[in-house]
Amino acid sequence: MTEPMTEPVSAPVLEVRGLSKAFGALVASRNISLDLRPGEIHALIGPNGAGKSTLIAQIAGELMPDRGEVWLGGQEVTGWSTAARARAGLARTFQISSLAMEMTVLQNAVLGALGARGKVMRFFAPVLGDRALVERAMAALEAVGLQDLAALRVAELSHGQRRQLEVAVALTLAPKAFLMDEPMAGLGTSGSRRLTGFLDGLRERAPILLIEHDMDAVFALADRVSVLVGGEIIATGSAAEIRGDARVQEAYLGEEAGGEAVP
Amino acid sequence: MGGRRETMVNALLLAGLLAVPLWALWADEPFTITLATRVAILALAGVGLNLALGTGGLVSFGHAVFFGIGGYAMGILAFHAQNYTPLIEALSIPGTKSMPVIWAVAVLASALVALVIGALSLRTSGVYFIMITLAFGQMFYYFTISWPAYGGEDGMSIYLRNSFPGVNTLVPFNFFAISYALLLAVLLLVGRLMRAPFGLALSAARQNEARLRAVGIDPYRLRLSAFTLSGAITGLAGALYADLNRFVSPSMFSWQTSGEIMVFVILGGVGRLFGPVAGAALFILLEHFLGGISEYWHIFLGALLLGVVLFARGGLIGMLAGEEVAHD
Amino acid sequence: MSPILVIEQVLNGLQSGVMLFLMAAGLTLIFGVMGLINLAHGALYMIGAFAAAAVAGATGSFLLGLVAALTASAAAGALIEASVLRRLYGRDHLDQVLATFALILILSEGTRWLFGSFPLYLDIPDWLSGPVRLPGGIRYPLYRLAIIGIGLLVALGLFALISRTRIGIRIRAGEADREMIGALGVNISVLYTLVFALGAALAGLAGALIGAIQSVQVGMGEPVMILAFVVIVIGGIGSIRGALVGALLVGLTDTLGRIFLPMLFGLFMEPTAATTTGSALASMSIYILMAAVLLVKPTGLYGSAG
Amino acid sequence: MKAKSLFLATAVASALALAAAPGARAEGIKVGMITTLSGGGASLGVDVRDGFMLAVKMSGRDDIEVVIEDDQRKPDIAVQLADKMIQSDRVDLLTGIIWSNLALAVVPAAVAQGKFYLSPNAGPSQLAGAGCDPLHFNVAWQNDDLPAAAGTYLAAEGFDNTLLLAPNYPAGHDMVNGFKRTFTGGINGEIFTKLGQKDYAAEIARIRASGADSVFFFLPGGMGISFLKQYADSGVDIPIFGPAFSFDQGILQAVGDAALGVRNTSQWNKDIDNPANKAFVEAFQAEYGRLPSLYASQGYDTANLMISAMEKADVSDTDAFRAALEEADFDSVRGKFSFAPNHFPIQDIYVREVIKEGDVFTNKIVGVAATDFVNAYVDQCKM
Repeated sequence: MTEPMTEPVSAPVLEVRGLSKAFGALVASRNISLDLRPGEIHALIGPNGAGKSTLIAQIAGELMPDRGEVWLGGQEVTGWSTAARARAGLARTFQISSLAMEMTVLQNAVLGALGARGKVMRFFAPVLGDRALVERAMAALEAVGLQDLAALRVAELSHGQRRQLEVAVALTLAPKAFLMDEPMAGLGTSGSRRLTGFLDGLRERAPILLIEHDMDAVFALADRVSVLVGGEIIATGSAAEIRGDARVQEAYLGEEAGGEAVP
Repeated sequence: MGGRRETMVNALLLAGLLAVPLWALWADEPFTITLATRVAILALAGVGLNLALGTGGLVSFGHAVFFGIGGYAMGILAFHAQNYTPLIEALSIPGTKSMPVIWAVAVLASALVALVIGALSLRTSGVYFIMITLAFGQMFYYFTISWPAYGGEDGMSIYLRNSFPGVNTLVPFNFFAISYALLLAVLLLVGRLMRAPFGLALSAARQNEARLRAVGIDPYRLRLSAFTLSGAITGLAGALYADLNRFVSPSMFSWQTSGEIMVFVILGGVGRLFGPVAGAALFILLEHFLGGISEYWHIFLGALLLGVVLFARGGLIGMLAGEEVAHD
Repeated sequence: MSPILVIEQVLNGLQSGVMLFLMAAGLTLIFGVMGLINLAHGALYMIGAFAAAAVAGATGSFLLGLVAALTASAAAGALIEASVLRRLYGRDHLDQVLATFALILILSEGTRWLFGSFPLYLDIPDWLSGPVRLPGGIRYPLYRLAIIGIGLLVALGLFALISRTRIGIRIRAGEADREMIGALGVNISVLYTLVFALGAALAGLAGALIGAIQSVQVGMGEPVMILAFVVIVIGGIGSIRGALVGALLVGLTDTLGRIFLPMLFGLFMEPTAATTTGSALASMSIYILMAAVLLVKPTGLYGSAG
Repeated sequence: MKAKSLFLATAVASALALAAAPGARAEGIKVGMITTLSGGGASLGVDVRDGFMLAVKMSGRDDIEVVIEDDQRKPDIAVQLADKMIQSDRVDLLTGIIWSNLALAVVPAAVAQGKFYLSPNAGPSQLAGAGCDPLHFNVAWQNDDLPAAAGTYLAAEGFDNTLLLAPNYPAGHDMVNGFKRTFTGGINGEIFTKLGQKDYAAEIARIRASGADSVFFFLPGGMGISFLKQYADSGVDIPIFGPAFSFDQGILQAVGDAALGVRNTSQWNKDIDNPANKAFVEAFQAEYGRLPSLYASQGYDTANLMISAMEKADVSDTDAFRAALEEADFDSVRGKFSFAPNHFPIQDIYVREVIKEGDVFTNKIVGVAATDFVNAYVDQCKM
């Protein structure tokens, strides 16, 4: 791994260059470029079917692009597996909570800490006897306010608590960048507001690429917003710039108002 | 952790498995000791499969391969020792009748084969994984049937049970004690393993593969290691089983054997450390008693199995302990 | 080795492939639509053969025997679907493997209890017996030609059923999306029972047709069932086209391997060792084929996902 | 159904005896029968059992107790049953095993523990040669006997270009070797098939193209049924021969017309003309409602051999009982019967032809293939 210090201070932590992906005749990503700089929240919005999921899958490493590159912390990671990208510092949360349901809250967090430490092939010492791991996991749980529920099984958590746990597991990785896929999905108003507050502080630890439908959250949090329509980024700018962009209003908000999805 | 009641059920199981042959020793019922030995050995095979199947979620329909390789490791080594022919002519390596050496060879050989089969099979998943492991089993089965050097379908008889330093293994109870001790040791080992980082990650790989990848852990290596270990344990059981019968044959490789090892795991409770012990004990009891009642006893066995799958998903241990599986 | 022998062996491979297709088609349909692994498919094959033997024996009519085979296996299929397997659709494969393994035990021993341990008699009807002369001077059993014909007809019928008819559309919808089919207002449980009975009837037909040239006895279904699984795994589970291609591949590999591998080894080994080694390798050949296919294409030739 | 009642009575008797006092019996004999009663090969075990129990019943003795268990044709199960019968039931004598591989698993250990073993069927070469044992007796044949007799017969008939067909497993190789040992004509080729194979189209095509003047095949059980049906339908008219295993009473009905006229070698047939055989065939049909098979005759002879020895010695006197067995002083349904030094039979082997009697397919003797045939391994046995 390269030392982050060798990179120029303003260099982006995560960068996508000219990414393209097609499924047969359907072009899901068309020459997409975007970056994530230290300390920022960069929101990615777009109507349904715009190609957000395909883009996330390519950034996370679940899907290989036809063309283009993905860079993380000054390293090209385009051909890397999901796990390798995670080890290189990309922490993602899932749109639909993706946790080990039969394990406890603590065990899920410890799993993250274990992944971050990278030494999984340990066959004898009990994992919950490893103080360094457990402390790291507990710290992450405390950060999201789940420390009192550590002994509960995930299956017993509420939906909102599971979303919090998703974030906590990402935290245990001490990542260079967060990739968050609709963290607000399914949360009530008060839940969203609490998580918004939390994410606001989180950008200090690592920048966040935030894919989100909740426009209130996006405009409250994002330093920059990119708009994806029909597999293309049609605009990038501050919240205010995006709000005022005519193309965005036509393509995106038009659809929101009940129009046809952009092909 | 596992729940207090489950711990108690487990302890009772172990105590029972020890008490029955002790009683048989007192009552001079040597065959009961043989039955108990069989339970211990088959349970061991099941513990092996359970590591892959229960903890790792790898539904292997080919564990007979490892059972058979363990058996043949014993058969081949002892065959050369009893006939005073060298095992490998060129190096004049002799066979052996020593159990510890045989065990080591059985474990290594089956681990090696499991590593190769696992490395290939784990490229697939789901039904394909079930079927490709079955295919490997069939390959070994037909190979041993038509391979003349070690008896082909006739198999090999070993006239005297192999030896263990300081123990007369011909005494049924002594051989039971050896098998029981090995079962205990492996249970302890697997129990540790399930609580260790490896076990946590393996269990997570079964429950949610995407989650595991997202925290930077590649499931393939985990699963391959689990499959290899699982094969090695089942291989050890195979060597013991061959010694119990003083006989090996290709039927150890048959798909029915794979199915039966699976049945032990399911009857007892998938993913529960002691599930295979309970399952093997129940299976042997059924075979022994139902077999005496009717020559069509397979019908009853089938009905019982069906009942367990449909209505008692935690298996025997699940019914007795009454809790969900605790994965820790 | 004469070209006639080669052609004859290719015909034999085709015939065995076509039979395997009848088995595999049912298996793959059932897996594709209901997501169920049915190890007891071989038992349905056995039921078909026993029903045919019993009825043909009592009436003297092979055709009535075939009708009985179709009816009995479809009925048995519908019965076990409605009573047992229906509960297993949402379950993982492990439960399905175990439950259907249990069904094999019950059905096999039940059949033995009903019919006894001795093999039953079922023979080729007179009007299909004996060899015919094909162009090129090949003498080939008429019955085996008939089997090839019936198998290809069934394949055509299945393709037509799936691509042209309403029920086929429903079956395809079931493969694609269980919820959608519910939304279409189709009674899913009736559809599932029908699909299962159809698969069972195909297995029963295969059992009856094969029973006439092989032995009708308990346990006859299991080797065939394993072969059928090899076929659908090679072809890609859920794909009828894959089942057809896989069946022909397996049939040809097995048949040609049996004959030509020993000959091949005979080129550089002494005869007895060559036949022994060649036969040993031939008996493993289809499993090697299957492993090879899966290593290159982990979801089979026409499969989408595991 | 009659078979069941007889079987049940014995089973109950043995269960009662077991409950009373294991091992506390003064005289008589306790027999452990391990045979195949479930699954694919069950018909053979059923016949051996029925033949054996018929002889026990006809003897009128009440001091013979038989414990019967099903080995499911699995060697490991057979070994465990033998352990159980020796350790728990404390039998004096074991019998019943059908298959060579199971016999090889059970017999060495049983005789090592001082138990008699009387084989009603399997006779692998290992147990006839170097592995022979004073306590092991075979009442059927050595595996090679019938094919070797067929070799003699085919050579005498003037065949000189014979194709050999057998499954690729030890018994298959034994059969082919046995045939080749006595056959003086030319061999066209050897075909080994997968054990349990049911489709022989490819092999039949090869036979058709081979130019052979005769085919000798060994395909027991369902394999033989399948082969014969397919061969008859193929229109290939090269004559085929085999040992009796594919032409047994139990499977001939399933083969039907396809077997008519085929000649096979056997040491027994129901039309051998002697009083013992007549009584056996009649009693068997009366008791079970079907014609007896080769296997039933072997089970029947096994029991009668044992009973003849019981009349001379107590089984607890091992040497005396063994000597009594060696005399083979019983009326075999085969006529002449004596033991070679390795405790395998010396007997005549006949050529039979499949015929139809009314609705029933059966065999009739058409000649003698070998007189006073002695197995080939007798010199390798040192005891």
